[in-house]
Amino acid sequence: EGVGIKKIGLAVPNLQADFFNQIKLGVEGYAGKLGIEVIVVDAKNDTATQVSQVQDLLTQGIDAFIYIPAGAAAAAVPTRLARAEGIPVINVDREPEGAPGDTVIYGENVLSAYQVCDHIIGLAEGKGKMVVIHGQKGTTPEVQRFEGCKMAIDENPGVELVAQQWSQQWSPDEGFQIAQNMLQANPDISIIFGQADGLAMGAAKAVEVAGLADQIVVGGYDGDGAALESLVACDTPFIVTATQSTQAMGVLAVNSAIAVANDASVPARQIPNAVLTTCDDAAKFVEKHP
Amino acid sequence: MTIDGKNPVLSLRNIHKSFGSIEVLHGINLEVAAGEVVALLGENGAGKSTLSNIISGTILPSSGEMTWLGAPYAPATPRDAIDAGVAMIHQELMLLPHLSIAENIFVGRYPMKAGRLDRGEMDRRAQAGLKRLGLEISPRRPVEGLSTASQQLIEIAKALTLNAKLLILDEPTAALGSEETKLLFEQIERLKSEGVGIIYISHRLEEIKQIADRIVVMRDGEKVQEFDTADVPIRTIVEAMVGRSMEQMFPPLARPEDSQVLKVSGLTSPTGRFRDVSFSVRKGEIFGIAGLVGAGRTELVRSIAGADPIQTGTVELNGKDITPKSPGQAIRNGIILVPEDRKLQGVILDHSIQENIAYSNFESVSKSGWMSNRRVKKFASENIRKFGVKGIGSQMANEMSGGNQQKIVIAKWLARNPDVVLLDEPTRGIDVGARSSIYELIHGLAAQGVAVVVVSSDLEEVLGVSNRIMVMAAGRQVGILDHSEANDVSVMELATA
Amino acid sequence: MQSTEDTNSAMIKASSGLRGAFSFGGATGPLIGLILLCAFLSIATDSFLSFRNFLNILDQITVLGIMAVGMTFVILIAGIDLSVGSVLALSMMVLGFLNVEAELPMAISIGGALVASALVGVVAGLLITEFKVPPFIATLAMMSIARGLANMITNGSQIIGFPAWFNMGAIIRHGGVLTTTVAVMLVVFVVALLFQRYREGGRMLYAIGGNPEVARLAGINVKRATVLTYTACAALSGLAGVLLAARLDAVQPSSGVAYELDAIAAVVIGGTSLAGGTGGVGGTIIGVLIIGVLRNGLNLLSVSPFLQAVIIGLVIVLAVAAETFKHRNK
Amino acid sequence: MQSTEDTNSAMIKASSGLRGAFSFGGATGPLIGLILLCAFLSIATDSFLSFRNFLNILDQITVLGIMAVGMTFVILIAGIDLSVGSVLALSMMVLGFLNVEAELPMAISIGGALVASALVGVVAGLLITEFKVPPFIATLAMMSIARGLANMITNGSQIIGFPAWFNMGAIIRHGGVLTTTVAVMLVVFVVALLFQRYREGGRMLYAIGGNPEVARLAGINVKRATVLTYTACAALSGLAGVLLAARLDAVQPSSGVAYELDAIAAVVIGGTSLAGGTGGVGGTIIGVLIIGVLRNGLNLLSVSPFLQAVIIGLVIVLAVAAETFKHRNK
Ligand SMILES: Nc1ncnc2c1ncn2[C@@H]1O[C@H](COP(=O)(O)OP(=O)(O)OP(=O)(O)O)[C@@H](O)[C@H]1O
Ligand SMILES: Nc1ncnc2c1ncn2[C@@H]1O[C@H](COP(=O)(O)OP(=O)(O)OP(=O)(O)O)[C@@H](O)[C@H]1O
Ligand SMILES: O[C@@H]1[C@@H](O)[C@H](O)OC[C@H]1O
Ligand SMILES: [Mg+2]
Ligand SMILES: [Mg+2]
Repeated sequence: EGVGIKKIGLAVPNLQADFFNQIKLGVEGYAGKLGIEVIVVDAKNDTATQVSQVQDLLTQGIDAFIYIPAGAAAAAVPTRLARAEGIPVINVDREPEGAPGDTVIYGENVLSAYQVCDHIIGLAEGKGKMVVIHGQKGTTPEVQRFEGCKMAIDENPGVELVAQQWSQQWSPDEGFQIAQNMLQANPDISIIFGQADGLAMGAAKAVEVAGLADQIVVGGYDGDGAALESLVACDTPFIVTATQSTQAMGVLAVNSAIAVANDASVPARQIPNAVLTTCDDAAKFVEKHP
Repeated sequence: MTIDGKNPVLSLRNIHKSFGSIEVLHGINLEVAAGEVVALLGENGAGKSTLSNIISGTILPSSGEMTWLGAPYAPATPRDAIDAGVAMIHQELMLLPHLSIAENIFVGRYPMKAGRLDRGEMDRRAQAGLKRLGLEISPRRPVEGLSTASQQLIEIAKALTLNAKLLILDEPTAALGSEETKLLFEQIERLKSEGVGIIYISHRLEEIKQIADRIVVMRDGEKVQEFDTADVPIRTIVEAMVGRSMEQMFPPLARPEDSQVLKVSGLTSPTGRFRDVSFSVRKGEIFGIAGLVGAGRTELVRSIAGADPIQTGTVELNGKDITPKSPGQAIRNGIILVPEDRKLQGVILDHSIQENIAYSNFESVSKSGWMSNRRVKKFASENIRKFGVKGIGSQMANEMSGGNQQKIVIAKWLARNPDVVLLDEPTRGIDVGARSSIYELIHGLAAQGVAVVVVSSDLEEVLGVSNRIMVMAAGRQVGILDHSEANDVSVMELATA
Repeated sequence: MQSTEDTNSAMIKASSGLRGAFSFGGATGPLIGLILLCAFLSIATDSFLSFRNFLNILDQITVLGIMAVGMTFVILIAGIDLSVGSVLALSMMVLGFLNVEAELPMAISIGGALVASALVGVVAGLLITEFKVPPFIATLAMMSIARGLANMITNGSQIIGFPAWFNMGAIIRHGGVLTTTVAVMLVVFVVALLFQRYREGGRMLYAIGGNPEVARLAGINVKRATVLTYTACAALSGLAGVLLAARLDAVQPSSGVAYELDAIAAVVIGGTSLAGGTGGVGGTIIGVLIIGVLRNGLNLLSVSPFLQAVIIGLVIVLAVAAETFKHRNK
Repeated sequence: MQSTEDTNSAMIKASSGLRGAFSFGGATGPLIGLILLCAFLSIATDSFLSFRNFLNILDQITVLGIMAVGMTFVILIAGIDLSVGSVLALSMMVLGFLNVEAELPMAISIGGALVASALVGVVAGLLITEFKVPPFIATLAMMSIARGLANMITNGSQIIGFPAWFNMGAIIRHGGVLTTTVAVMLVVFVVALLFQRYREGGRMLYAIGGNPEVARLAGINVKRATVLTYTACAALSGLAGVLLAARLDAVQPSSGVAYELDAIAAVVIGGTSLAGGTGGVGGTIIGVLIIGVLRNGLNLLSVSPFLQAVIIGLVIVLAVAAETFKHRNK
């Protein structure tokens, strides 16, 4: 098919987060069907590394650039570099402040984070001490998910937000560590929101290790493979997430790249929804991920 | 005040020095005049180096005053002393192995031109300095890999190029042969004639007569005697040093048994430092190895002890080929080595004496791999007593004098009842008093039937202790002399042949 | 003759160089620091001084504690091991792969994880002894290699799905006291203390660290001992990985980043010198406790993580500088 | 007399112990490695051998290059500096705070960032010289402290909003060749090479690294030189931070994690020994280029990031082990 694109560069922050791995698989799978080559680079969470990698992608003559900024900051430079080459830039998941790409694709963070927090607060009967484990500070999902969750907290005066901490890489390790620290200072917590499933599952494990499993509920975000399986089993304090349409986002990114390359118009923001997922309906997403 | 009518350039008043709670210098007074050589003598630990270090700003005195050229003098750093015109050659070699000879000589006072290092000038001056000492090698060559003797000469060249008015030489000849020593003495004479004052420290008492104008003897941190001339019988000096009269230095030689214990055949080193060496040593025999520095003796005995590789040749013990591949193998076969450099190879300085002894005697202090502290202590104190070491088991090795450290290095092995003991420079830097007790140890070994090999650069020593002497030159054995036919002339003739 | 000697030896205190197995000789400074820290936290917070919090701290130091034991041995022989964090991750991923993906029994999977870890140590040891690569560089390279391998096993993804009892070992406190993981750590401590104090092999480490040439001339097979030490350190890191997997009930290749720095800090705070030859596991246990108590205490005091980093840095410096002052005044 | 000596000296090749300022004496092994690597990549990829890619590599090594120069000096005096990555982050945050938040002119902000960085070096240097804290520990502590401080400035957030020209300095290639940031790196290289070869201060580093006691006895103020060296290293890390801020057009406190390991690896690959006293900036530049070319080449070859970690580890080991073999055969 004359899609006008032969090679796509995909820059991801950190392949160790399952979410990015899913996006990568989505992009690769769909591009493969269209006969487009995908070159993936992993910044291992270092923005400086990502800038170098983008230079190397451009050297290899990519025709479009799908870009997930590694850091909250530094997001603008890769876009500028690609722009200088006249290449379409498609942002996924994170919106680079000041230098957006031709389109930005991210999940409906505010609404679904509100739903997750509303759900866990509801299970705690609308009261009690709550903590939030944030993602990487300043990134779009971190900011928006807190915004959504805060709405739910503010609606319930019985809920007290007693602590919040930021992770660097949204990882289970960090979730475990941070939750453990929070539990030491506040052993009477009853609600935990982890801004990604990795964080939430790490936190749930810390709750179990501390022997507080029957007193605390944990909500997450993403609908990671591992998280969905855990919800199906439903034997931990982690009981709800919002499943993002990662496959769809990959497809959307490739299609947008093709569209921009062919001078078709693309909306500035494209926001596939994320679906509230509990123990009861997790199985269907394990079956087929959106 | 004057000494022989000369004005003192340096005078010391009531200098005290303590390390922690232990005072090692108890009020020393000393004067040095321009153009004279003062020999500073004393047993190990008498305080000679400590005193010199104070004069050269290396360490600070606890109390006391110094005057230098008539003005109060209190160097806080070596730089202060150097700037004032006081230079010192330290007992330990103080060289930078990776840097060139020239840079070693001029470290800290590089010749500069227009804000940048003037390498040409530096090399020229270094070359000139070395030439005066008979060392004709490229000043650009790194110091690494040079023999101890050459390194010592570089150290001396460093001091000579400082244009100091007072020069302290702390055992400059410990590693030198007689040729190099002669050239050094010529330079000392030259400096004397230029009005430089010199403090000269040595355990080689024969040298003193040749070079010194005055002799100062220290004992236990005090100045015990001064001689206004160097024309004093050595015996008198020694008695002043040890504080009692000396008996015979070398015990009488015993006759070895007939059975041959160690047999070395055609031994050659892969580095070429020795080639085709063959000899044998009998039960109870003391076998000396003499030669000029760099003759390859150290490498030879290290190879026999498994510490260095062997290219060809065999080592036999009681008729059995046991050519060792590691020190462990040699030790298990009963061959042990007392290495040349006690501080780097002999003891672990910041471990206790009993630990040091235990490391070489795991079999004796452990049962199927399990050790007990009680056994370690008991075993160590038995051996400390047996070999006359002054000290207790829990004492750190670096708290001991050189002589006692050396005794530990020897003692730690003897409990194993070895068949062969190889001693490399067993008394280097060790005073007369401690020396005679080491000779007694060596004879004691022979009397027990051990085959003893003694490598020494001290001619008097090899002649005095050995039943037979092998002479080496440039890596080859040039002859084996019997005690009866060996004297300094016959050995030197072979060594320089 | 040599009366100076006699005076000297008379004045020597019983400053024995041998360290008691269960005494913390040489680590009294750190021990006092630990006690002061605990006293302060008991007063400053309500929750520090409780049996439960004490058990929490034990849980939290398991991984660091076991790694630090291996690191102590390496540092005793004047080495260093930067790869421990990566080896931990490799061990975890091998465990997950064998147990969850390949569905092998847990015992075999743990064995596999330990063997894989130990192999990293063998390679590091051989690089150091046979190829004369400095320990810092050899283990820096192994750090990168082991991390890459850990990632390659699942292409960077985490693995979950261990049998339920595995995680229970980190959660259930037998008799209300010890979790299995903490019990494993205590066993490692005791074995290491006994080894260091009473086994020939343990004493050899001191000799090698004190001066490898002296040790070699004393007949010790220095190369072999060195390779074994790095192997043991890597295997212990692997064991720490297994315990961490039990604790997290999941494995992920990004685990253990920068753990080597914690382990080294614990060893040094505990009084073992980076120059080798002095110190030991007793001090390291105290060092590990200091770090564990400090982190716990700062959390209880709700100190921000950023300020915590500053405070931990200060404590490391204080601990080591205090040792210096002690020695200076001696 | 001493005929062995004479033979020896006759055999001396022009392997002078002195390294030419612009020769890469002592680093010929790494240089050959670099050339082979470039040759391989030129054949294996279409895009490696181009002027543009060469300029890209220069861009990419700026930060590492400048840090590695400072690290070379520290390692020359037998030290080590683990804090460089954190100091870089601190410098960036101070810069961002002064320029964007406090709205001070860029020149003053850069000055402030460099002073803040240098202070970290001063403290590390004093800990090492006055309190006898081993460099590894002193800089490990400073690593933690500087990172904590960097985070505290904005409570962990990034800062953006530098003037537009600032980022342009990292992007616009003057005359189609040099960006301002690369030009700064080249100036640092030249100054460092001249300093090391021709200034007394530079030669002193070799003396101190060779044997600090010898240096002291030669009248060198070893403590002062040590403090200055750590200060210079920290200030250079701060400079690297300023350049990174320009390149990224933003600052964030999590920058520079683990950069110290890259910097140390570059220095060691370039032939400077961790034992101090040998090597130099010339070799380090080659080491930096090897790492830069390798990373670039692995990206161009589309090697998976995980395999890249393994390959980089192998290259570090090979580079150092090769040196050993060269010496063994000498
Ligand atoms: N740094 C130190 N700490 C403690 N004691 C020391 C120190 N340096 C020297 N001593 C002690 O001071 C005394 C004098 O030592 P010094 O080195 O001056 O003796 P010396 O006369 O030079 O002996 P040698 O002939 O063996 O060189 C000895 O008892 C020694 O153990
Ligand atoms: N590590 C080394 N590197 C280079 N050359 C060396 C080394 N060790 C010894 N040599 C040289 O090998 C030769 C033989 O040295 P060896 O030490 O065996 O001689 P020796 O007769 O024991 O003399 P010495 O009294 O100096 O120890 C000397 O020329 C010496 O310079
Ligand atoms: O939820 C995630 C995504 O939105 C974030 O940006 O990075 C990590 C993910 O787990
Ligand atoms: Mg002396
Ligand atoms: Mg010798």
